[in-house]
Amino acid sequence: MNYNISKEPIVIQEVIDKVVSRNAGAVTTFIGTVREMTKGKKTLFLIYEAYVPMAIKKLEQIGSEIKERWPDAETAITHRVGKLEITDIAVVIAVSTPHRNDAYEANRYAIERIKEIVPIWKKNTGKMGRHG
Amino acid sequence: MNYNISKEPIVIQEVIDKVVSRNAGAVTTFIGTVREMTKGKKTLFLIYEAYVPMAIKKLEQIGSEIKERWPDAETAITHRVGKLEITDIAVVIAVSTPHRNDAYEANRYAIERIKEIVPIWKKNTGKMGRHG
Amino acid sequence: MINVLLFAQLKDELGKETLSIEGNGMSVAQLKGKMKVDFQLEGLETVMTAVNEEFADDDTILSDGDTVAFIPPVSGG
Amino acid sequence: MINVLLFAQLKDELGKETLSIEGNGMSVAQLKGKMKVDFQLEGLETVMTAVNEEFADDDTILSDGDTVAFIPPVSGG
Repeated sequence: MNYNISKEPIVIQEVIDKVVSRNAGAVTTFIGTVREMTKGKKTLFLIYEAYVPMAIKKLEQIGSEIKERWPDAETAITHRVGKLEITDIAVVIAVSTPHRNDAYEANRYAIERIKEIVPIWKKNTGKMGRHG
Repeated sequence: MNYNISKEPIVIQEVIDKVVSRNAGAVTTFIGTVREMTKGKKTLFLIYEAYVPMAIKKLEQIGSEIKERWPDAETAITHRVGKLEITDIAVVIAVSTPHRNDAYEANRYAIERIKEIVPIWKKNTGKMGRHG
Repeated sequence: MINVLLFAQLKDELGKETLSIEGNGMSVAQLKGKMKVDFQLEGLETVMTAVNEEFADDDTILSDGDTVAFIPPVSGG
Repeated sequence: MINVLLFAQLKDELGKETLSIEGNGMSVAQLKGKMKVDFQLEGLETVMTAVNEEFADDDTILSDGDTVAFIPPVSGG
């Protein structure tokens, strides 16, 4: 259950708990939140939609890819779907490794791959220009 | 109060809460934990000691250095002192930025600088070889 | 019958998220062509396709019971 | 008097963490030399020094009331 799509708010600590181990000296997390301003336009809220069973498979695939490149890494990813307000958490990626460089590298690899292969879509229904 | 030396266990969420903002789309955290095995030797526990007032100043300095390089970044760092068991958290670094690359880079900068200039020492009193 | 799933802008464009289409033996490319004609769906040629939850190319041959999902550019994270 | 703080292995070596030393007008280097003679502290030349909580070099001149901390290689994180 390290790879999840959730309709409920994500609890960061729960994702981290999945990767902490006696041999991990480093845990990195990436937390993607809903930002208010993008290129001068204001977001009111976002709706995330996923092809859930395939999205979970693709998150698992990313975990396998990380394991191939960083055999000591443990990974957990939860992505939220549904309506998200400003500062709400869309995704949490936690990676633990014995040494810190790998934890940063593997974490960054995960978010880049999510943006390439995981069938999740962001719909910005509340974007307005500066003057509404 | 974004830069702290703590005798109590660190609550990750509390460190993250200090950097979340409406303009942050990305938060990275680095969590340094006590690892059991290092170079084939077993750690039983560690004692961290700090020159507390200077350590806080140096953490603040790291925050200023990050602000110079990544003006949109918000940083919070808590380092624990005292006796830590395996998997206990020694340090949490949280960095928020509008875009993710900066959040990874600035976070990594912070841990490298901690290991250079912050007067904190780790005493490994419980290290043994494989056969005790 | 082929089960077809639509997401994001394709779902909005068509106004539904699932379809059943006669397509046994068709390639993915042929299915896309048929859907373009039948439903005037724009931009279907450029989206990725998944067959039974794995990415598939346009030459993949479909069988009754397959689930085909059209995957517009993803934007998670 | 100069307040001297010792940490980590230096503290263990000397068996105490604070000292008061006559050192008004001395440089940091001179204080290190004096402590080496008085307490047989090893390796003091190679550690960093902080005066009043800021890193300082060996030429820094000390005044009564200054706090000098000897900082062995740090190992936090």
